[in-house]
Amino acid sequence: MMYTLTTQTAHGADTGEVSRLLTPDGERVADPVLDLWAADLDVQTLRTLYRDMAITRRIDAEGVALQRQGQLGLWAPAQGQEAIQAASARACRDDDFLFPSYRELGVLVVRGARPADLVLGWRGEVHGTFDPYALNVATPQIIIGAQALHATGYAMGIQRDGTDQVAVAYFGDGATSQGDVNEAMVFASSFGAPVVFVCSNNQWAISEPVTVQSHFPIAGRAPGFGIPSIRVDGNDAIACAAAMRWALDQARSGRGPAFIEAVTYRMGPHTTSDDPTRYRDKDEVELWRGRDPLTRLEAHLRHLGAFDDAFATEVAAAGDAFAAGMREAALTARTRPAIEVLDDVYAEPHSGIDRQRERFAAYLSGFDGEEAAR
Amino acid sequence: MMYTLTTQTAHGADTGEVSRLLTPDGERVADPVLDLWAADLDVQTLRTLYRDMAITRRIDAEGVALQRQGQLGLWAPAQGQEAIQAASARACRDDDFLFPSYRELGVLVVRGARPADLVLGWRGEVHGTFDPYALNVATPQIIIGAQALHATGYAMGIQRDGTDQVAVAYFGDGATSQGDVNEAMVFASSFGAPVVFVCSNNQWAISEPVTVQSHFPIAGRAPGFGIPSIRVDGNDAIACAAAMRWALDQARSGRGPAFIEAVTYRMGPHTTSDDPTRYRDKDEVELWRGRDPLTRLEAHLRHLGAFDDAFATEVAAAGDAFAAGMREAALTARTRPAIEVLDDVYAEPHSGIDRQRERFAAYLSGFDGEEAAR
Amino acid sequence: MTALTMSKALTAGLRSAMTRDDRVVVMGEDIGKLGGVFRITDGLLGEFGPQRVIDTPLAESGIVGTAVGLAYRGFRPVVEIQFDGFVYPAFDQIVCQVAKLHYRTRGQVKMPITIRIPWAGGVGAAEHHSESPEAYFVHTAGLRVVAVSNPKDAYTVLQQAIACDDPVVFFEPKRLYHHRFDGAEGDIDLSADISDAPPMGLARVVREGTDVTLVTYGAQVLTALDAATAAEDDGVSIEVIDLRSLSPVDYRTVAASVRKTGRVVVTHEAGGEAGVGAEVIASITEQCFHYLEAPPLRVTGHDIPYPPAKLEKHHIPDLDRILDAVDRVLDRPNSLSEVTL
Amino acid sequence: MTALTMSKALTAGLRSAMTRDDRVVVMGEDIGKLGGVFRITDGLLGEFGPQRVIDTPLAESGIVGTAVGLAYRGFRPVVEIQFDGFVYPAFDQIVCQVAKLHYRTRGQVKMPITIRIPWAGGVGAAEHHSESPEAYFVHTAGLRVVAVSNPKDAYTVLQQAIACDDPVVFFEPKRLYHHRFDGAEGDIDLSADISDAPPMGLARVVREGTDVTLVTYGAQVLTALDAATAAEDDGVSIEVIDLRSLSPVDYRTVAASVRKTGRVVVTHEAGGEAGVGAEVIASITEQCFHYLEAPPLRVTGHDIPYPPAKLEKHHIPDLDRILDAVDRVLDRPNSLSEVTL
Ligand SMILES: Cc1ncc(C[n+]2csc(CCOP(=O)(O)OP(=O)(O)O)c2C)c(N)n1
Ligand SMILES: Cc1ncc(C[n+]2csc(CCOP(=O)(O)OP(=O)(O)O)c2C)c(N)n1
Ligand SMILES: [Mg+2]
Ligand SMILES: [Mg+2]
Repeated sequence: MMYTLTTQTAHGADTGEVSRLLTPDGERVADPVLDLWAADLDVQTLRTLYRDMAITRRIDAEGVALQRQGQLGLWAPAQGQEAIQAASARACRDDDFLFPSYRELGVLVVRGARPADLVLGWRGEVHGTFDPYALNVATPQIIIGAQALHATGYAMGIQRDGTDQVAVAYFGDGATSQGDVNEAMVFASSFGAPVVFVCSNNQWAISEPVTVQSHFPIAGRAPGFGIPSIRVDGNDAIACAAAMRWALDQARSGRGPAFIEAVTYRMGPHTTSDDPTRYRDKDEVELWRGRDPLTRLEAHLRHLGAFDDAFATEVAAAGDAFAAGMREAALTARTRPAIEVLDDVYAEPHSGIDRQRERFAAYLSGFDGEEAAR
Repeated sequence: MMYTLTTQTAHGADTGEVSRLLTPDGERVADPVLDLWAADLDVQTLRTLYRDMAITRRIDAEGVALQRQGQLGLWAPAQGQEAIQAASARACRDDDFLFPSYRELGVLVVRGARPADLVLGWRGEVHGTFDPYALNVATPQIIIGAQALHATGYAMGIQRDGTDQVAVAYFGDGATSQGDVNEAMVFASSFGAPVVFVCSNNQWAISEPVTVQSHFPIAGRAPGFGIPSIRVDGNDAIACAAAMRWALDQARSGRGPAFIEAVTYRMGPHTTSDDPTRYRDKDEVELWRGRDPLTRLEAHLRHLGAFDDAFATEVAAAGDAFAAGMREAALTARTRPAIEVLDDVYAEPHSGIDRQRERFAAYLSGFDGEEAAR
Repeated sequence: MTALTMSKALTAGLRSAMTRDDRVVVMGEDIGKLGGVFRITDGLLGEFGPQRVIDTPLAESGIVGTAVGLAYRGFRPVVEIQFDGFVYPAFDQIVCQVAKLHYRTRGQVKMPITIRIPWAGGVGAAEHHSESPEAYFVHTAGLRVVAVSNPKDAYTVLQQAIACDDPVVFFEPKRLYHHRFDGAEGDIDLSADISDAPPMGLARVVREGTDVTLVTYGAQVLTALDAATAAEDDGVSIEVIDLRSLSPVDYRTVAASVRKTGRVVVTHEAGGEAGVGAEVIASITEQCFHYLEAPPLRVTGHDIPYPPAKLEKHHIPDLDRILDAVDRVLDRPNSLSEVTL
Repeated sequence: MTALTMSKALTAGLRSAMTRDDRVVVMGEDIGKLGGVFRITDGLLGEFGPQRVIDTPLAESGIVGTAVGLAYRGFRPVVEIQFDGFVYPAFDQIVCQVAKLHYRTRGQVKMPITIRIPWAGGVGAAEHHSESPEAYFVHTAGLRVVAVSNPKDAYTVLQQAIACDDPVVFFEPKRLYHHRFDGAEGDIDLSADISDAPPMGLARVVREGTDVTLVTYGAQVLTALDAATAAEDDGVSIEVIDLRSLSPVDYRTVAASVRKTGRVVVTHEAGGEAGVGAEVIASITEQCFHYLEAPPLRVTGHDIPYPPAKLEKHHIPDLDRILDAVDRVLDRPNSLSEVTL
């Protein structure tokens, strides 16, 4: 049997074929598959989504500002990707367990992360901030693609516990080249594990356009592993929500994993250390600015008569409050005492660490209090 | 855009949909794609193929026998897989570079390996036997899947040299679960590298049926990476030859990588250390015995009037001669002197190895000649 | 008391751990119907079913990575790596995730994963089937590393490793799987409570002696004992220590012995360069410097890729090479007497 | 002579190597248009084109694995691993293939691959961006491992590594990329023939001294020099050795110094357990035992996962921690004077 290539080359600013429910102007259009899953998304849900996205954007700007002011070591901007982040997370049940990458700010916001959770890590005070079991969100992953396996393993655990939860793995377009992401699809498919893979294809992996990873749509890869997938307009919050509801239903009902490629764009630099002018055109960025997920959803809500100044003000205030909390958390952060570098290496007593602690404590005690707490 | 699953579950003894040119009885049947590539396979070519396969089978039996007699440490039988091994290798040009796994005995035979090359490694005298640059075959790979990347990198080198050679990666069904094989497809597709992936799906990875790796045909995975593929009856030598010619043409003409899944069966144990009765039914093995690649090609040649006793005798004699060479090589093998364990660690002088060599030589000199050469 | 080989003792240890705690799952390649290529999981699929005995796809990073996810969910995965040489594809997941998650989450996420590795050479195996990668894991903070040398320890320490809330890399010397141990080391009380056993981190003085401390672990323990027996005939009294825990090393036990003997030889099969022997000698030299009467020596595998099977006997330190080093620490005539170092 | 930072010296070294030998290709993530996240390959894409400066997909095993294939084909790939913490997915290809292929093929296949790794901490980076994995590679036979500490060495040794027919893991201390080196170490003769330079394997006595030998490498060389300067005020003369080659170690140079001083401190940023320091101390103790007047000591990073940026200064050994150890080898009052070891 011959398998040929039916899909087309994806390149540059072209999104290729995507499923969509909102035009860039916020007009509702039909999609045979997604409509089924968008049918019962009511206005209140859409307003909540907008709110999540707007707060995410506000927080993101605050993160960049705090970094520029030297309060944070680094920040990975989410601007442009709010729709898929917020919509996918909102579509989940509270007891679904999410495995984000470093960029899924919107996921953390939806899941109730506190302001300090968003700054103390990037500030370099701690590695992980929130308690994963409090938010049902794993500590965000920096090793590209590793979390796809964690989500799959978690989903295998769900199968063993016999519950109807779902695990969700978030990663980028670049991550799809990693062995781990592919192995995750193998394991998920082999075991029929209830995991949803959400790939935010923001067109770039640092300086590399997505075409370095693949000349073909990423969503086209999953079916080969036995995983149905959908390629959705990642800047269309309603389409993202619908796609995620489809995927969660697939996983939750015991039909195995599902895959979403959300076609979106990283409006900012890769991180605050990056200078995207070295590798991409302004025009491309401007073109995508016209596809902004927030203005699109706002326009749609206005069509529905569900967006007014009062709402805008309330949302802005909520974003400002959260941002103020972040600033406060950064400014009041206290670095932990030196000896605590040795904490939590092991869960149980360990003679090696004990010996090092004893010696390091003796060493530190040679300095006066101030020095020791440097 | 929605991607759904069009292909079916592969399971057990069912080969699923495969492209085929010979029925199990050796009758020539039509296939729209493969016929194009089989058109100019003349009788002489088919006889050569039969010869390669028969010699491979004879050698394989000798390997098993030598192992049972304690002459070899291990042997990985190829029985049942001769068609894809011999046909794919014969379809290559001499200057194509092949990266086999441990099981591709037939590939080595076609490439002109000498009897000693097939025994000294399994005997534990050396790791690699033949000179890769003499046969244009890499040293066979034991780390599952690793060679898929080597072939891809070699193909990237071909691109840089501007020649029209092709690199070929051989691996099994189990290997398709490894990150490396998937990364190889990513790299090959990204760079359009002239590499052909030949997956011998022999239904088993030691004790695990292929369904542990995938519930779907393996060939269906490649197109998602942008690599056209074909699922061929791996016990049909003519179909294998045709499929390989299609794949080589694709790669050689600059259209990038191609993928072949050859559906075949491992008739023997995984290796001589394995006991397949622990995990699979005799019935399954018997069913596949009816699909034997040699009897099939023999029947076809007989239909063509191209198989007679003289040919059979000549082929058997060639196989026996090669097998005798193997036995001779095993029986006359001389283990290298102890000090040579330190040879070839580095290509250039190395003070660490030099020091160890000096000390070990001094140590060995404390024994009389016999002892030192133990 | 039941007389068991190490192979059977490991099976028994797994069975006990799985019976005691239903969050224990075992996973790996060919561990189901086949019972693993070494049959260590033999019978477990039948007893505990496919939900707890998981034949996985052929991908080590996938195995360890999904084990991390299972641990996130509160399971205690016991991972079998089929052979020592196949652990490397999982190295990233082990070093960056398994070892670090407890630290990264400030103790909020536990990683009680046991990674079982059939280990090292001496069995005439093919390439990549005789590796001694333990130093990589010893150098990795956040992991505990143990190596067993007899059925009794295998049974007990495996259960301790599984019960431990930290990740443990558990090395099983292949060449002892079917070795016959007479006496206490091969005699196991399957009804005994493992909480009565000495803690996992302790070394064991296998044989007392007064002249030289010989430190080792794994299958080399038997070679060390043979060396001690041979040396006795020669009037030299060797104290043999089985480290058992390679990280952390029980320096209390080792140092006590060195303070007594003043002379140390460390032997292992892995190459010496930045190996476990280097660690032991560096630490012991620091802790016992003024007791040392000779430089502590290593007798290790050469710093080479593992050689072909027919040459492995020249790689794995044998009795003669150990005794040669013993002669050196005792300043008796030896192979290097004439060599300038 | 041109004054260059280490970052620019590395670029110049790559450029020279690529100009001299057209089989040299550089490959990695973001090394093309961007010039790498540290800009080490800046400009090379424009000069040498995409056939020789290859932006790869995001997969480290893929990068090293395809480099193996390129080497099979007779190329000399120079691989950039974006950060130290991302080398682990490539570990299998490095350990089982890159390191072993020459041995496995009895010298028929050469692996002249250089693996460049921006390395170690002290730059306030995020998780996984400050690792010191050198001991893993030092313990791996078949690899050579070097670490540079100044622009001049960076320029020369990088070219030597690329020209070497063996695989070389090449460590570049991130925190020195933009450090200003005055004097000879920052002044490079771009027209000089590198065949006149001392061979790649040699250590360097960076500062002579008579009381204590301080062995180190990478960015710690500067800290060691600061310690030596501070100690001088205190009347202690420290000899500082930059190993440069971590495998093999140039024991001739180190031993000569230790025979002179009788006291050794080794410092590095990686954790101590089975690290390079352990190796150096074990070997030196063997080779110079009777010259030693005090136990050789290690001053290393703690055996912990790399801590959050704000705490890293408590992890990387600083001048004070080094001097404390110097006091200990000199048996002067020190932090551990009251602690029972
Ligand atoms: C294993 C590994 N290799 C390299 C990196 C360095 N790195 C960090 S982010 C990144 C690009 C990721 O691209 P993508 O997956 O598309 O996610 P995005 O940043 O666009 O959200 C790279 C190469 C890493 N973090 N981990
Ligand atoms: C990385 C790695 N993991 C595990 C193994 C052990 N092993 C050797 S062969 C094999 C099964 C391979 O199955 P497949 O790829 O289908 O090839 P086949 O043996 O059937 O030809 C396994 C698990 C290995 N050699 N390398
Ligand atoms: Mg991206
Ligand atoms: Mg197979």
